[in-house]
Amino acid sequence: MTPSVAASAARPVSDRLAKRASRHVKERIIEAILFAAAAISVFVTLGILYVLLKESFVFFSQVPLWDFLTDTQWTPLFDDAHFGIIVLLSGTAVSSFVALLVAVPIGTVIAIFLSEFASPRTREIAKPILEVLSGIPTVVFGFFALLFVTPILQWFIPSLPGFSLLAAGLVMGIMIIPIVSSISEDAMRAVPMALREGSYAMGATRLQTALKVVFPAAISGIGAAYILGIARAVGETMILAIAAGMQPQLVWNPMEPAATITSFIVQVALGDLPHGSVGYNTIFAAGLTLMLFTLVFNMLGFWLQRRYRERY
Amino acid sequence: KVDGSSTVYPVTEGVAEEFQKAKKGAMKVTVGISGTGGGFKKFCRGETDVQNASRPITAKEMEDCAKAGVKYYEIPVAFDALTVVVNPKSTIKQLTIAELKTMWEPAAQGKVTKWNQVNPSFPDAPLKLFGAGADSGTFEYFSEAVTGKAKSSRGDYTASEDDNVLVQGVQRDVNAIGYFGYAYYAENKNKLKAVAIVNAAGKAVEPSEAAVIDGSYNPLARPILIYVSEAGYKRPEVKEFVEYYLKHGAQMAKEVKYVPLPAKSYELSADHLKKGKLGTVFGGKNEIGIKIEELLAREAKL
Amino acid sequence: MNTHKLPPTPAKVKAETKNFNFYYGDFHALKNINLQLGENQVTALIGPSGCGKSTLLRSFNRMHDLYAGNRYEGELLLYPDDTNLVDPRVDPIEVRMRLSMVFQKPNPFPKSIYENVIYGQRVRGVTKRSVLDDKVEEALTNAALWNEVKHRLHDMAFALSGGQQQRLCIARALATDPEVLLFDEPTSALDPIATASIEELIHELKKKVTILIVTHNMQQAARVSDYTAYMYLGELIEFGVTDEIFIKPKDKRTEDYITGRFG
Amino acid sequence: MNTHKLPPTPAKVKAETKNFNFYYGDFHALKNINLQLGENQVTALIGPSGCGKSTLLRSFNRMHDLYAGNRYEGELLLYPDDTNLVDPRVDPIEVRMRLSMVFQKPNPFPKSIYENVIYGQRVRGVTKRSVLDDKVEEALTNAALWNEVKHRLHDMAFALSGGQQQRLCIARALATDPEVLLFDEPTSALDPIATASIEELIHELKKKVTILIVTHNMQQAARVSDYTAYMYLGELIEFGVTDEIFIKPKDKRTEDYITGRFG
Amino acid sequence: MSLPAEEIAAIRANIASRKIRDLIFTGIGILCLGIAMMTIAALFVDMLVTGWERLRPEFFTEFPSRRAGQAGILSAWVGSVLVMLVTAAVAVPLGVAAGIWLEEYAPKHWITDVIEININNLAGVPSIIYGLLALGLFVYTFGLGQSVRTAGLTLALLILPVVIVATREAIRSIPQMIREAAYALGATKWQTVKDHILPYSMPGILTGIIIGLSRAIGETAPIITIGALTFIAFLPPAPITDVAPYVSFEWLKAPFTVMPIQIFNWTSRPDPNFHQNAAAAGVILVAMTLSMNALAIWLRYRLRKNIKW
Ligand SMILES: Nc1ncnc2c1ncn2[C@@H]1O[C@H](COP(=O)(O)OP(=O)(O)OP(=O)(O)O)[C@@H](O)[C@H]1O
Ligand SMILES: Nc1ncnc2c1ncn2[C@@H]1O[C@H](COP(=O)(O)OP(=O)(O)OP(=O)(O)O)[C@@H](O)[C@H]1O
Ligand SMILES: [Mg+2]
Ligand SMILES: [Mg+2]
Repeated sequence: MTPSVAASAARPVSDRLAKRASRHVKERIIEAILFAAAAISVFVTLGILYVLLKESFVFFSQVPLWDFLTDTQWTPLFDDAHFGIIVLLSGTAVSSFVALLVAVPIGTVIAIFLSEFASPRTREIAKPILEVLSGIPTVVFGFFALLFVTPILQWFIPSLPGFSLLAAGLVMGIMIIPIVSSISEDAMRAVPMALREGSYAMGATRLQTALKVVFPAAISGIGAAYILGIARAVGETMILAIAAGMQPQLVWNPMEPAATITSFIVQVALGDLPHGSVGYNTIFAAGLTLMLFTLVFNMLGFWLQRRYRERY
Repeated sequence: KVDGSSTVYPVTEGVAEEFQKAKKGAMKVTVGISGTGGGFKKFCRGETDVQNASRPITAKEMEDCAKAGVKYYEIPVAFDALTVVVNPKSTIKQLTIAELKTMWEPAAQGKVTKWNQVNPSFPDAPLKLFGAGADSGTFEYFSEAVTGKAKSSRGDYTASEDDNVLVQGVQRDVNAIGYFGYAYYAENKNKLKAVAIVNAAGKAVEPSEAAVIDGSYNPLARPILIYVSEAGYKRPEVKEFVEYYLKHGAQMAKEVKYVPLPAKSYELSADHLKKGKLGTVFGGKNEIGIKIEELLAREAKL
Repeated sequence: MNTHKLPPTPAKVKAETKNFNFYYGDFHALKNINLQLGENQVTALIGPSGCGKSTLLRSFNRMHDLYAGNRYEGELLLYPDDTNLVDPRVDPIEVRMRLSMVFQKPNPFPKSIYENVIYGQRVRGVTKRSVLDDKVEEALTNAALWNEVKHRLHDMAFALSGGQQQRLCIARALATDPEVLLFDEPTSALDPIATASIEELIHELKKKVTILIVTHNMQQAARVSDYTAYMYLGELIEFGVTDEIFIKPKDKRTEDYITGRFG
Repeated sequence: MNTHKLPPTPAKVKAETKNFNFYYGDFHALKNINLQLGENQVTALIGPSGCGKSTLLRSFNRMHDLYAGNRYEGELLLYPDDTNLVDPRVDPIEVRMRLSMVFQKPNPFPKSIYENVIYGQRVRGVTKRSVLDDKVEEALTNAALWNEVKHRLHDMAFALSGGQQQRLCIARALATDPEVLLFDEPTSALDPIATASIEELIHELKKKVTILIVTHNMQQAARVSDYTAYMYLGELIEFGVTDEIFIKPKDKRTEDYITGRFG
Repeated sequence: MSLPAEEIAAIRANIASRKIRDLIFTGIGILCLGIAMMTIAALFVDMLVTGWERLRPEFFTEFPSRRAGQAGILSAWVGSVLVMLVTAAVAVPLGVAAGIWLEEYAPKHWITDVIEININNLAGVPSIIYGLLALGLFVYTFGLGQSVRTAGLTLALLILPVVIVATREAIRSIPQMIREAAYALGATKWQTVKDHILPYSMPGILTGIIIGLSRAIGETAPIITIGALTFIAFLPPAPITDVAPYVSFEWLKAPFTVMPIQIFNWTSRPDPNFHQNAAAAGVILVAMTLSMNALAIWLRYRLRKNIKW
């Protein structure tokens, strides 16, 4: 069992591997560079937080946090200033809700249709065209909402005011469709064929296979798509600034005009307000609130994905 | 480098365009729209040479400029008439400042929701308000002029940074009333109706160039200005630009539907520049209902 | 070409291919197959990799319809009603409701055990709880899985071991009361113990249904089947009673394969 | 436990595992394996699915290092220099340069045939064209593929048939001058003709290198190997000269497996 | 187990009733797709009709002007192109490198989790907040000025998450066996990445880049915040000069404007003729986005042809 070491015809190992040390260093350096690239995203977040916190700090030294959270009026720029963020949050919530009400069902149906029903050709053509939707400047969408969608809606609902969360939300929803549909479709197509074959072999129709097998199997990816859609809706700015009316009031009815966090920020950031005033600093406090909300959403999404990681 | 208010932008743009053409592109002018506030921030850091302002510099901004050692010339370039408009189908013809106050004061919020609450002779119809965004100089000026206190306004109206959006709003709703710069009314005369405003002298005056010049459109007319930094003015190209501005500003203002100042005013400003008279005549506050003559008088005193 | 009649043994014919050909696009994967399946018998399909075993099996429940470019030719008849399974006028869903399939790798749905078994019924629109409950118990009992899972019917199917998952897939297939069961190498992903239990199960099942099974494993074919068909390069080379095929194959190629000269 | 010495036949020992254990996280996949590979011999690893054949084979070139949570224990020695291949201080890249692997499914890179073969050299930093050209010809010739592809070396590798792709992968492995070649079911995705050509190739190759091959196919093991090891549930049950193992296995489990009583 | 005729009839009826739902769903699917497509079409046609008169060659070669009829988008489209160049040059290497690290290198521990959550989070941060960040960081802290490079950097940060996510997805779709094959030949991690992972994931990465850029090219708010100009009647210095070394990066520091700002500005002008200009510029912007998408499809198709697993 002892090997005859002496009779070694083998080549010396060491010189085949002469470059080993330098190779090792090179690998390390590259890894460090790649890591740095990934870490940059963290610095961006830190940078954003720093900017927001710094100014919010000034803001909260003048406005009690309690008022910020509980006041039901938002008039920071008025003489009689109130700082109830809940007002803007309600606008953001309602408009995002309307947007999701449009984007989630339509986006999901499109995803199912493209993944399970349409021919590969249709899919290859339809997907990129849809993606154009998310590339159209939001200013254009804003005017589309105001000048095109609102009149149509008013035709159905005569009492609808000229500016409303409904019109803005609808258009926002349409803009978000490709985010939902594209990512969900990818997720559904990643479901192994074996599962589909299993379902068809049981005599299921396409729709049954799609809804009962493919959709649940892809739920984690689809959930991620929804989360991204929500994040985009919550963060959308120009459409709301143009079509939603910028009227800071506590609303739960989408048929009314209202202001949202983002539309408020853009309004103030571009306005005539002197920098350094409390009014100006409100945008940082509002921005911070928004950041925290998106953060919560994303953590939730992350956790959900972990939990229901595709296990097929 | 010019930056600042989008209200002043059209005038400055016109001047910049002609100036550049006159110089055959040898000099480069850029104009931005950061808003009066954003513009002043840059201006007081010495980043821009000329600042477009739809309101006079504030005390805070004066302080910032002083800290950074930025001194400036103040040059009024035109007057803007804030125009109150209603839907063409509306029966409203004229309004008093008191009526406007009833509509717009903070106490009206949620309470004054019908036209006949403003004046019993007005129709029993819902009142739909449209106005400038609370961050704008227009809003500040209007609220002060109407309620006597800057930024004192009700909050339940449709606001927009973009006056075209307001035009759309008023145009679509019979019961709407709104206010914005004269230019937007002038371009949309077929879609909107201007309301005559009863001035201090008790006369109802419709907004027009003549009315602004003779001071009868009052108190909703306001000056728009540019600020030129002293350091910038020392550079020949800025100097030439400002001189060009003074020479052609009136014509440009007219083209974009603002009310140009009398020639005397521009001469006066040129004089200030020559003599190096820095500073502002407004003392860090917005002032309401200032008339052209008054402004000139003050300018002369500086 | 060569027709392979069912050897004159007890069985009635349950299904039959007549000059059956299949094409993957341009590729002629099955060449003129003539084969009969005896009712309540187990027929094994053997042959080297790539010879077309899976292709033939999957033709029986029209799996190839799911992919573009595939073409059937000839007849694939199901008795007693003489339905030609591959006739384009016959709805593939109808075919799949009558013939069930179990795949090589267990492929349970990402649902509970209960929902997996009941899937075929759900798909048919059955909603009555009591019917479904009975069906689940019956199918799982027939698949020899009931005792192991009866207390955790609502756990996810993934929690089961590989062998249990495969039995679950069999239960799922049984729960639709198929006339024919198709198995494509059902044990190749399983360990020996799980394999033994599935083979035993097949023995039980043939009392109720007709079975066609593809296997790579000659020993398995010998153990479980009544009839064996040997395929090679898309052709059916030899077909007969299992014992005869394994003891004295008529074709040289069959013999080579069975004795392990290649494959 | 039971040590399996190399039976007293001609061979020198090229590699050896000593009390080798392997863990996938908590799962103890290989239990105390003691096995010797004779130089220029073919050793076959057989056993039912999931017994750990692939796991052992992949340990030889530290493939498990690619995934977190895996753990080696014991020694895996390569002679003549007594390197312990699984020693954490030994660079896995060094190990992989000395032992090459061919996978179950042909996995050429989506590059040209030429680039596929030469990849091992490129990785080592060889750039001289003439050296590379020579290497390509040599490796393809040894893999019995040169004549078929010499005129289209710059075509994409996918243009080749399955069997050709697998031979390309073998050529790719050979082009690095490995001391040991590891095959994990190299023919299970191939048709009989391609399989036969690869088996023949293995016969040729063993003149130059030591070979360890995992196979599911007992006939193949019998045909190509000099020694055979039978594994079951992570343990090495029996090891010996192939002919002896197949004719009179000492262990009951080996016998059951070989005679097809299960598996 | 014979099947009486009526039983078969029952099966058929059952199938028919289920197939109707298939049909209905197909209808709904086409309808939904239609809604989305119609929106694009309506938008585009509406702008085209409004802006048609202004879509003349001069429109591309004129600088902005106070006279709507003479105004053009020369400085805007050149600015957009230059800003996109910077954005791509920054976001692509950074995003791809980050994606590679996350997929191929990242150890499974909390730092990785933090980075992952963080990237998802950045994807949802409103663009205007990036503008605020850029103003504080690039303009004031780094003193980069209100220049092409500042805008490029800002938009690069904005689309970084998109590029990262696309890269990760593309890398994930490469079968493990390709990696194993490379490692088995003695490749190091970086060699595997450089020779295999990167080239094979290129189609997917490209898609992500294009989607990111089409988003960036339409962004308004952050660019205004950092101070893009609206009137600028000259072009940045040309990148190629006639004196050695023949390339110049002065353009990076130049002031600029971009298409969405021009549109934004025009839409807010009182003179309705400017609205025509805005529509015309909108058509061009959408056309730019469309052609980028077309390019992506084509490239994806070209590259995928050579990659099969
Ligand atoms: N989707 C397909 N498109 C084209 N050819 C295919 C396709 N599927 C299989 N083939 C080819 O058809 C032939 C028969 O394949 P099939 O899968 O039926 O073989 P098999 O006998 O089941 O083999 P195995 O034992 O490996 O499962 C093979 O040559 C295969 O390459
Ligand atoms: N990545 C992994 N993590 C955890 N367990 C694993 C992993 N890979 C394999 N195993 C388990 O290790 C055992 C041995 O697997 P291995 O792949 O070595 O078997 P094998 O003998 O090659 O089987 P086959 O013939 O099916 O290829 C099996 O029980 C398997 O489930
Ligand atoms: Mg098969
Ligand atoms: Mg294996």
